[in-house]
Amino acid sequence: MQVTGSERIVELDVRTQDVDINMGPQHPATHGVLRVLLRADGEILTGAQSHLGYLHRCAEKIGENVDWVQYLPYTDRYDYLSAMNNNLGYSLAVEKLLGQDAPERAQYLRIILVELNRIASHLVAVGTYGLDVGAFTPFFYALREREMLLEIFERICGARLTYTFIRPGGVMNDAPEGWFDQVAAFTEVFDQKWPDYWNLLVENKIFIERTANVGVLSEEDAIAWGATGPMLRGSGVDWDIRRDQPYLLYGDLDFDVIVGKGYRGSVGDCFDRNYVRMFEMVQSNRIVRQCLDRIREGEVQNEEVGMSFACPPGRSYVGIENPRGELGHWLVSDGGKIAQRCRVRAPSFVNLAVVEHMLPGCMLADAAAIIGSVDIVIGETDR
Amino acid sequence: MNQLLQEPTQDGSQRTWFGNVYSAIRSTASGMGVTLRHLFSKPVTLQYPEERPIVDDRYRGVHYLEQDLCIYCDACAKACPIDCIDMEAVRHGKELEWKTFTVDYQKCMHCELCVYPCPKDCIHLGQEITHLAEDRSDLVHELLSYTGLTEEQKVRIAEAEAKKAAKKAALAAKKATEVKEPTEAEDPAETQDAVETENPEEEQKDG
Amino acid sequence: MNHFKQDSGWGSSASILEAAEKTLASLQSAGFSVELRVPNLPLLAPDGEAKRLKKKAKEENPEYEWRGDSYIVLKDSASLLDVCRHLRDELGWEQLIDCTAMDPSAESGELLGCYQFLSLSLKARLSIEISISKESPEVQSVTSIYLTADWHEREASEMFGITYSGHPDPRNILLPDDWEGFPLRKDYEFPEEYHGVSCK
Amino acid sequence: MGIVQFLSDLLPETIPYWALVLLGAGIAFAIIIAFVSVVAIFSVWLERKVAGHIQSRLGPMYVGGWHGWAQSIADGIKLILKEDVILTDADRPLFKLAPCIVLGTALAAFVAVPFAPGVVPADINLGVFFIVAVSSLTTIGVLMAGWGSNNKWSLYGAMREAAQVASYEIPLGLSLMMPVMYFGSFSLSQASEMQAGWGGLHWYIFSDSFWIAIPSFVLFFTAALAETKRAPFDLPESESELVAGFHTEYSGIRFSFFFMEEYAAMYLMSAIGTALWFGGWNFPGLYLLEGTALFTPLAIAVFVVKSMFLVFVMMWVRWTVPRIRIDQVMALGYKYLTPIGLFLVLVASVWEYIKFSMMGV
Repeated sequence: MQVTGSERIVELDVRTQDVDINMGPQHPATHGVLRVLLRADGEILTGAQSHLGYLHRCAEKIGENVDWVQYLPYTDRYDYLSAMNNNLGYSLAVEKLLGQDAPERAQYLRIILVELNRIASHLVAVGTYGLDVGAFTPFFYALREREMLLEIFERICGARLTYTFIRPGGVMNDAPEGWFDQVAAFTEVFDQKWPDYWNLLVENKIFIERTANVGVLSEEDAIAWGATGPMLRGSGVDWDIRRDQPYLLYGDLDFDVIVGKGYRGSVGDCFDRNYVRMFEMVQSNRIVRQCLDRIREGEVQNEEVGMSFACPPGRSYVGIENPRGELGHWLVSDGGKIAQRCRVRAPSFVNLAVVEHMLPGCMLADAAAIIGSVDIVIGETDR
Repeated sequence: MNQLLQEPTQDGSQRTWFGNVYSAIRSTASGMGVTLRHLFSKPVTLQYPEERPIVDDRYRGVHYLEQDLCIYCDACAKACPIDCIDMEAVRHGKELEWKTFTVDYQKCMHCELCVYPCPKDCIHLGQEITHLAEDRSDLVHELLSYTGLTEEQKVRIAEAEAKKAAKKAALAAKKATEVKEPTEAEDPAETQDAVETENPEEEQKDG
Repeated sequence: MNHFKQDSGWGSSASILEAAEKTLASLQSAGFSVELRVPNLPLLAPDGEAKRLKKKAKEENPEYEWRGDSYIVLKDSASLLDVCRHLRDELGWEQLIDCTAMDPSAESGELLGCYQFLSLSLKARLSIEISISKESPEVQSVTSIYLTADWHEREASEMFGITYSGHPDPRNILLPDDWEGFPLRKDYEFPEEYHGVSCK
Repeated sequence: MGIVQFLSDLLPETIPYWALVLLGAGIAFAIIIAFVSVVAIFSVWLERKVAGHIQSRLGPMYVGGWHGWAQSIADGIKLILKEDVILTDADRPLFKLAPCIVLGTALAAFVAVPFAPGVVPADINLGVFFIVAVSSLTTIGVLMAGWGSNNKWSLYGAMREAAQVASYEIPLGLSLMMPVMYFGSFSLSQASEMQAGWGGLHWYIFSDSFWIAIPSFVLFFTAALAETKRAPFDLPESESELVAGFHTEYSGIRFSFFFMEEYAAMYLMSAIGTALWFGGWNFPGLYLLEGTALFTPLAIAVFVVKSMFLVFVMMWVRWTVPRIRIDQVMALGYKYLTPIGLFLVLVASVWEYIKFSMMGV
């Protein structure tokens, strides 16, 4: 007997009665309030359907009702694990409309902040992925290092999660005294701690068995489904906006784009996606070191851009490399102080779309592994 | 750089029967080594109610207001994306009789956007990190340390009024002498009362 | 020292314009009625423009001068599917990055549908807009060409009331199934209550 | 028949024998339930402290003062006082019976555990066999719980448990054959007595068969983890997949029964491991005290500490490794552990035969 779930065909030796299981909205493996309706034959899934919207907070509608700068705190809140990146994406889109630019020091500060934020976000991704496959301890080690990062963020902007720090035209504040030393100290500590995650989680035989060859997303599928970020690179596509369409000063910096190579299974499996995140943290650390060497004294805010302004009419789409993929802001201005349309292209939303087509044919336990490997933040899928 | 930071290589032996047994034992042992090392290392957590985290100067906690500096320009309330600041005062010439200045922490996002436009630099986000309330209405914080007029203000108002009266009297006296000339209809001080917002708001728009 | 000026920059109108012009020529030669809109303000604002703009915003001056990305307007929205197929198969725009719509104003009788494309091989971006009338908001679904349009179209459909004909699964995605009205339209009025729960 | 003998000496002879047996059984049961409760309470506290320190935390710190030693007592009191929720759609008889069966079988298996010379509730000469047979009965209770809860996640947990425990009976049984062959007895107390040589260090794991003892112990330990539903084999209650598995719908005292059973089963498996591989109550120098009043308490202490150490290792493993998928559990059981066990049985039997016939040991 065969059950079709999109193009995949599940073949079962013994067919029994299908059972519909409701995974979520309250379920430990759905990273928030995602609801996945699963149809299973025993332990093998034969169908899946995602239901979202439990955390919909009308971000796009709010964007049409508040000032350009007033929208900044709302950008923090769609992907709350990488708020700096969200701030940056929005700020760049507004800057493009304004035709203004950030000073050099602000740009380096922005790179340092978003890369540190990327490390923090990937630490949570890797740690919670450990939770999804049943290893609890790596999560605490990851949060321990993330705590250092949150202290760094707290020192520069006063908040630990929702920063509202990168703003159109620069950043809110200059770094306090000794802050760069703290960042440098973190980069050293992180390189020492990184092997712990590797030894404890990624190299573990059980982890490899649970992730290798599970949830394989082929290169063609990844592109067709619009997957971006680690999900796209995990499928073997060599694409990173930071390198291929550089924004800020990424063009001057030296870093490698990590692509999944199927070291433990086949290209595009859950192991590869996690592997890409693991090594992206190392690369981000490298970028931060380079920026620390290059940053010079100077202004951190473009004088032309204030806290309240009007943008000339026009459209701007800016996609940046968020930890989860391409975060796009499509802003339309009619020349006023408020956006006419504020569209957020959320990476988790797009990456999640393919999951219901990856699940059929997997085992029930793989559902947690696959959803975890996509690394969704529900605040972002639902906005 | 650490050896482990380099990329791994394809390991075909992992797929054989003996390779599986070997790698399972080896990786479990190395993982247990990591956990054993941490078992005897110092914990990093704080015992929260007794030990408090050291909060940085820039921390964005609960607001505090330097009431004497505030000029009731409403700039912070206008900058607030979620309209959680509510203020009310009566102007007596240059003096302010404060009625209320509240921040609704049910809404407040601690984004600090209210701090930047302040022309007098008098509203701040403080170091207090906890919001504890037994009722939703308790989350609407009153930032004022006093309401109504202080004795000093009363004195100053009285002085200003006396001055104004004297000026008026002088003006009237002047008017009386030059009856034919047209007079100003309104008092300059009263005009100021009527205008709610002042110049500083214009300033903040420039950044 | 300017990130907009970098040659390969995503934001440089040069790269976007170049890609758009090439695409336009190819689309035109394939017989589609398309039009290119290019911004007429300089990419980098001259000094003091911020002040001028602020003043202008106060005056509400609707002068037609704008900045940002150039985009292609597809005049015949019925040919959308063919254009997308042409873009993907002939010109190498592999990914549909975003597919959404906008409502310019409550008075206007049309909605704008916007499609953002990304080409991994060309390292370029492209934006295509179509106009959708508010009376009969119906567009072809591009899910058959770009699978990723599935959820994007569901979202645009519930937010703007656009019907995507040929969509495989036209359910609401973010809003409840029984939500009334289309929230991102400018004339949308927020409901007083939903299932007995006050929304104010 | 230690307790009955003791009672017949103590009480007047008019009391019939069956009454003595009943009374003895009652006393033994009371002692076991008290012991298991203490072990479970201590193990829960230990688990939380071990987990905490492994994860750079401290674990419970408040209740009772020193390192929160009274935390699990407080939790236990809370669980007893909590409302007992039974779903309206649940199969009530099964739902109510399941925790009792689960805990009862775990307690019953303690009957054959030798804590010290003579201190064994019932010295069964098929002790190993008895414990393996009785402890696997918990599966029935878990199945009842999963079915009776009328919850799909619970049912999944129960089915996984049934499949897993049934499969791992085989490697567990095979791994126990090696010490049984070495000692030539199924009795745990006899096995412990036979490891008394070398001043108390002639444990099976240090014996001339150590090269069989070590792999057989690893085999036993892995199978024991699976039998007791501990990570990496905690599929029946796998948190991130099945919410809480078969005990999702349980609360209050019934939940605490499942909780106690887990730790009782852990301790039981560790006790078997201690008795067969790690010399039971034997410890270097302990034989010097033989005959004194101190000997029996110390022997019990040695036995408990040794088995608690194995419990600690189980916890250590739990907080290190991820969880295996159900098909991999089956593959591990049938493709890896069972062949290894069969191979070891073959090698061990040849070795024991060689020892017996050539060297006459």
